[in-house]
Amino acid sequence: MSDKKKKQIDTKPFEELVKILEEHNLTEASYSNNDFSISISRGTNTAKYDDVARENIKPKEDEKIDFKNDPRAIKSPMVGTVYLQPEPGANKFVNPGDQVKSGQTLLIVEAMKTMNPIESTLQGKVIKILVENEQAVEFGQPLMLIG
Amino acid sequence: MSDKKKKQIDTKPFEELVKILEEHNLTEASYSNNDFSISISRGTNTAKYDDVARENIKPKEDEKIDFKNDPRAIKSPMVGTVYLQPEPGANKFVNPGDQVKSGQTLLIVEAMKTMNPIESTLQGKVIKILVENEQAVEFGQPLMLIG
Amino acid sequence: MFDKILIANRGEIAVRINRACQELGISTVAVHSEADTESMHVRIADESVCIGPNPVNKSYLNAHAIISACEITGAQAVHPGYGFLSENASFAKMLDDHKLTFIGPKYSHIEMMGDKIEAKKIMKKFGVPVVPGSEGKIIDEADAVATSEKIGFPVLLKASAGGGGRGMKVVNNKKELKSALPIIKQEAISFFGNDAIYIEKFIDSPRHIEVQIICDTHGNYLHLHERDCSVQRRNQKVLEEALAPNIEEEKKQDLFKTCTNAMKSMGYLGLGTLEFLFDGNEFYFMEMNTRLQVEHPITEMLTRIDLVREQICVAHGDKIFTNQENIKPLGHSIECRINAENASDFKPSAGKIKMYHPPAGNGIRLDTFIYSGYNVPHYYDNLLAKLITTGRTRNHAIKRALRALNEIVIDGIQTNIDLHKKILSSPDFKNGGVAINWLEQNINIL
Amino acid sequence: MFDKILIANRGEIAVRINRACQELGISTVAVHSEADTESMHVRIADESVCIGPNPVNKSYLNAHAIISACEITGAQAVHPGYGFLSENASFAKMLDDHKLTFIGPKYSHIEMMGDKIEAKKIMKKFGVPVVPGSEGKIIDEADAVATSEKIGFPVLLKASAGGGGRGMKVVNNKKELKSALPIIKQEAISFFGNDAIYIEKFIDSPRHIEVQIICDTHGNYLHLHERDCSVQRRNQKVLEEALAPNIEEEKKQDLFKTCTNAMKSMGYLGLGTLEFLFDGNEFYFMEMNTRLQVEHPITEMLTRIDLVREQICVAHGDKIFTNQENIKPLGHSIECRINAENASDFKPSAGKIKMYHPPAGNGIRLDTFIYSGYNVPHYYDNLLAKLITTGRTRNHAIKRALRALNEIVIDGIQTNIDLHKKILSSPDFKNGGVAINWLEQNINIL
Repeated sequence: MSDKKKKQIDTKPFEELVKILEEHNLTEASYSNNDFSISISRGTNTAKYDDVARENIKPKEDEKIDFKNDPRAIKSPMVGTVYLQPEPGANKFVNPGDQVKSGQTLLIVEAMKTMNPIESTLQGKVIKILVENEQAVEFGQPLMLIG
Repeated sequence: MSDKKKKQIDTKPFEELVKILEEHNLTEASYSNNDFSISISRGTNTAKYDDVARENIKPKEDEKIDFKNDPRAIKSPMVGTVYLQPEPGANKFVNPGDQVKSGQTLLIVEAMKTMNPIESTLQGKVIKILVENEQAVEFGQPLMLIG
Repeated sequence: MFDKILIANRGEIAVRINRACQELGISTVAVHSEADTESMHVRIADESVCIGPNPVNKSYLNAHAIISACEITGAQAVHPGYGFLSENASFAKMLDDHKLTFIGPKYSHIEMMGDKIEAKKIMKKFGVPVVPGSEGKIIDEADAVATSEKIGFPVLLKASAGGGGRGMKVVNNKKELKSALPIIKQEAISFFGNDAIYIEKFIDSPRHIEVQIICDTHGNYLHLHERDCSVQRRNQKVLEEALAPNIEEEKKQDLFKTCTNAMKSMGYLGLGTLEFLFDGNEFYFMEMNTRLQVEHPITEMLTRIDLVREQICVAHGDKIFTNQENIKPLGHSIECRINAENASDFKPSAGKIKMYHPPAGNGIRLDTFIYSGYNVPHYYDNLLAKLITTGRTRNHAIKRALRALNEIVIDGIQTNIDLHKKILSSPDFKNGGVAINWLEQNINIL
Repeated sequence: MFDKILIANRGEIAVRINRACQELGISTVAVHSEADTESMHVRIADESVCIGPNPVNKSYLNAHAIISACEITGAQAVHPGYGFLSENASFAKMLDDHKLTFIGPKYSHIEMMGDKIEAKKIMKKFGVPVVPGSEGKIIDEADAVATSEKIGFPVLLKASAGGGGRGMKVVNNKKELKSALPIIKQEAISFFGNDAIYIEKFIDSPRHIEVQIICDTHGNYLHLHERDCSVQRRNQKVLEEALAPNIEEEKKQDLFKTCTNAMKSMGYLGLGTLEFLFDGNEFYFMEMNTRLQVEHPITEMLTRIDLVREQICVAHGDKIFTNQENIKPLGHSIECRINAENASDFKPSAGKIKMYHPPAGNGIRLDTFIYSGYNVPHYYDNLLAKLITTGRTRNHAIKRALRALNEIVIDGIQTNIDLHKKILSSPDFKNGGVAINWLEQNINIL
């Protein structure tokens, strides 16, 4: 019985905290002192246009962005078309698992009929090739992971 | 009793933290020292139209609403003009400090040339008369506080 | 001009009227129920008066409270909008008694047109085409046959006391008429205790075409062309357009002339709409609305005349600024009524609008009262917004409406935006001239 | 018609162009910098391509990246909007070389009008009025006096190599001219090492009036009347209106005729704007913009012609759907450029828009790309929105603009909304016809 009492939640501080949350338009709040600690959170009430627009207008393809902030990513410095081998029928410049040096050509991006060799800025193993041969890429699009 | 005190939330640090949050346009803030710790977060910066509109369009007169939810308020059952005395020059129906009974006439609301005596629905002392003689009132507007 | 007008309405139309007043330099008084304290029409008005609790009969239909609100604010005129007290003759009379201007027609005309049978008789007298039928009750079978043949089959047999779909039958020829007549008579007696039978021309799949008129006190009785409001569900207009596609210009012009002549004969004042059924290249008068219509913006877009502004001006006794020759509708305009409703069962959807982002750009007008964070109350009409798109051609207006419907964001409550997209994308609608039963018959296959 | 167009711009104009494409059934490709990933023009396009980092020279001015984006998406044409590459002849030429259509004039015309001195010479040749002045450099005092008397005082003495306000002097009569000439000559030598002096008519407080033209490949050279863009601050247009108040109709018509004749002589294609100074009842050609103007919507509102739609159509080789006789501007339209800027120091104000609620209703158009929650980047132009209000009369359009400016909510960043209210409320503006220096001279007392 005394045990039960201990596990009973004192709802009063919650009510107070919720009041604070609402008054100040917060989504999370926590408080603790020597004797107890309490925290509450509430999913945001106002959807951001970001979310709403994504649903209502059209989703951006997320794959493109996935590795954008990955430090292992080699990103395209230009808009164009990717070629993974020097010429049709030739071997790929690199394959997953290959060890590459900084400065080594990883692939070609063709832009306005010009072939632009893309050199590795990193040293390490080719973890993943994120693009396919002849795929169109935009500026900043991750091409490979090296690490 | 000591227990009660401990579980009470001190709202002061929250208010201070919220101020910091707003001033610097933050979404999260936390603070702790030896005795207590506190943290808050706010998911979105998006102000509600309510707030924005109030600033940008025009403020509603707050006085009207102040006592709207006060259980001691006698509210106007109609739109009209208030008369605090039965006829010009006569004494007021009631004065602050008077003891009133339920059913006793407190004032008159004139609407469409008709005099409507407003009777008290409460018993007690007239705490405050919230309207002036010949003042226009809207539906639900607090007229007097009785308690 | 008036110094101050009280707007006895709520929602998008109260906002619309408030804007017209602002543009005329007239102060405004909003009235509202308790639930509408935070409503846009209250926020944008110069003054506001709470006139009662949430139920409409105690607030927006409370004539006494509204007149009291005029008295305490000093408003000189009342704009009733549509619905609520807008076609209430006794309210208009009360205002008159209180030396307040009712922004609408004379109350005698409201009363006259409020009685639908009386309205038809009067219009017929003025030469407006009505549904052909027997003058009074049918005497006997021979009379029924003669009347029907005069009108032309199919005809509708109607118990004069009937209603709710009972005591009515469509007959396609003399034989059917003869066998149906005694049955309907019997039904009329047993259900309604009255064997009086009328005969009316049966109009199967008509279109709903209406004519907008405006009249002043200076002898001007003008029409602002027509609207096609055939896209309906349960007798509720869903989408309207102007001008009406696929109707001969000459036919329309004849109708306009008849309508304005009738208005002249009546000595009508202000805005009015004559509603017609259109079938087999003929118009049949149904009723006249003696007020501003929900769908008035499409007419504004084509004629570039601000109807609410002009309505206020003529109520004040001013002359209409233009004449019939100068009213030249240009382009095509479509109004989509965006309702808060469930897409499948069409039940109203109330609640908080989390996010509202309107469409915009060339040819787009959006009349609404909602905003991000607004709580749509469940007490009132579920019309959230009217999207009005105007283009050079009908096809252009349709394309524009579709792109605007793709842009609009109303998040948090359900709406009929998808239904509008389906209607606008359907080949039937694109062809133009669907009948009033088209939407209900096709709603599941659009 | 084109299947797919790439829109080489951002902000409100990219959104505007995207809408026109949607209404024409053309797929769109948005291009954007890294900062603009969440921008509205990216969201509403059918496809998008990131073309570079945030600085404009690496993204929106990156012709190679834009052409590559055409190649990978299969876009057949590029709409450049205004600013950025819109008046870049070599970009237009590059597109041509890549068999892509530049939605604008021929690159030779862009080049021709890009050289402002050359443009004046050509226009003068075509009979367009330019600021009168000496044909070449002044030979001696006698020549200076003769030229000035021919032009009429006051005149401006200008060192041909001058700039930045140096080597320029206004003289009001022969005496002043004689004493100023040697001083200016001396200044010209000491500052610019060249004593060549020109003389030009001095235009003190002119108005900025511009003529919108549109031409197709079928021999149509039409004008869409004029705009008055005199409300400026630091040579930036702040507020524009159409038509221009207080100018004789005949004077305007003569100008239009001269302009369309010049376009015919050039064989011009697409949209173009001839900008004039207007002073003492005379027009003086300044320059021609060979692109869509920011303020094009006011012309759209009055003529009801969708300029962007028509621009795309004529670039595709289509014929303009209408003719000069049928272009009849109706009413009055005002555009307020709503900028993100500090009200006192006019510095751009970037940051998050907490709440955006646009004005709406009859006669309101708002072209924008912002939304609640959008973060205005500091890299680009500070134009947030264009509020376009149209009314029956100039006064009506002004009233409408004021009520719309009272309705609009842009919270979180600073804007020039209050400045617009002050301009629209000022007696000078209401009278109509303020000069280009009016706003700067009066900005602190409005």
